Amino acid sequence: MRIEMLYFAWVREAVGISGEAVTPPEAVRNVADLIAWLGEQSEGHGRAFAEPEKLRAAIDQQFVPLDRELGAAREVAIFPPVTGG
Amino acid sequence: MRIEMLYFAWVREAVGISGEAVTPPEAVRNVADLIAWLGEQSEGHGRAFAEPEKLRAAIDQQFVPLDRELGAAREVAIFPPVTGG
Amino acid sequence: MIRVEVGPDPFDAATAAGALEQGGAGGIATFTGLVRADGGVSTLELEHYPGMTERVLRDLADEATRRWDLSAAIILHRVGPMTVGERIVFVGTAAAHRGEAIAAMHFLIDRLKTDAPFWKREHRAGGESWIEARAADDDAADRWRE
Amino acid sequence: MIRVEVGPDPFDAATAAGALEQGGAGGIATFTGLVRADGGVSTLELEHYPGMTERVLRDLADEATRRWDLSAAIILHRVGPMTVGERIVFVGTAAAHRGEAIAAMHFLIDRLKTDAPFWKREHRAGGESWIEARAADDDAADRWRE
Repeated sequence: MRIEMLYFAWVREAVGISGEAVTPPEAVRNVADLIAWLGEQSEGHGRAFAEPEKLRAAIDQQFVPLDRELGAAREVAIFPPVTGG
Repeated sequence: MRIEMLYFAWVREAVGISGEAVTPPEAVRNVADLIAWLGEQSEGHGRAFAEPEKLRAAIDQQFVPLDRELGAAREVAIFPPVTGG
Repeated sequence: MIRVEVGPDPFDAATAAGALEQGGAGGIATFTGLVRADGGVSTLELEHYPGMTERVLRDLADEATRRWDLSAAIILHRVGPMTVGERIVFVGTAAAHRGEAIAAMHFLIDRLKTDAPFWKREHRAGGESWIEARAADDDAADRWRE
Repeated sequence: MIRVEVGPDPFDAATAAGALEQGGAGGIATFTGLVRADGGVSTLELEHYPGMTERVLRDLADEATRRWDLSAAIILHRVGPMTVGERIVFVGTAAAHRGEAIAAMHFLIDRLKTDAPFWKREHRAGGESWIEARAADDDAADRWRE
């Protein structure tokens, strides 16, 4: 399954890119699995995804908890807790 | 004791003047007494002060309940409940 | 910075809001009250108790700056006749954080409604009438009594 | 009337407040957030999630107009770099009565803080750092969950 990843704030800086298309293996079922798998992709990915408890996610532009199944997700964003306003 | 009376809103309109100096008799101890006494001074006063429960008062520019003693009051204002803002 | 003004001339809410923004605050909260065309109202007339009004409003602004960490508070209130759509009142506060600015602004407009000696009269096609005080305003103001 | 704008250009809070005043409402409540010179901050940088941000803000404005009797709601949020004293966010509401306008404005800014995908980075003489989310903001937003 092909997923468009988006990274924001320090996650984006650690990974070194603002987004990428990935095709994770079948075993990657939910967002936490995806984060663990992404962490193995490069040194930058490793730094960005080392502490999942500091990360938040959105599937197709809706916030989701990290245990949410990816299902038919097309766009997944990983980022720190938001700080707008 | 000489008191500067001030009237506002429909109280002013009923009395027909915005203020007057009065010297009520000794028996007039508190604001309610003053209102009752004022009500006897003219037909307009009678209309203005007929229903004390619809009136509010200030002594020397501080809101007071109608049972407040006049004490050394110099300026007493009688008016309907306020409706600003 | 505390500023209280009561007068017959139209006031500019944007200028007041701009003044609040100049003090280095992180948050500005404002409320502006306007004349509504409520059931055919054409003109609103505001009477007040000169001297007492200004003192009450200044006392409220002082109380607000004691209760919340404000860098500024502005209260502007118009008196005399005004037409539909015109501004009656402006209350604005500035603080480091939004919670303080919003609470203080809310306090000021709620308490102004019950504590400041203003009286409103509506002019309609059918005649004119003094507006009656609302119990809901007393309840709103009571929430802020300590 | 609902208006939501997110962009890199400075926005004019006075123009937005003026638009809110045009709809015949009796009360306008606004909140403006500004860049504070907090502990030597020189520049603030706002990053966001284009597309999702606008949708979330519009959903919040829709929810506000369902929960309160509003005639208008405006949310403006700047992104990109900005300097001390500049406006980051404006939230304004218009309603017949002040209670509705103020509650809706408060709801919008509290929920924007936790629901909209924005991230702030501070630039200081000593370097730059991403601002951490505050538990107090979560608590403030939770008050509005139904």
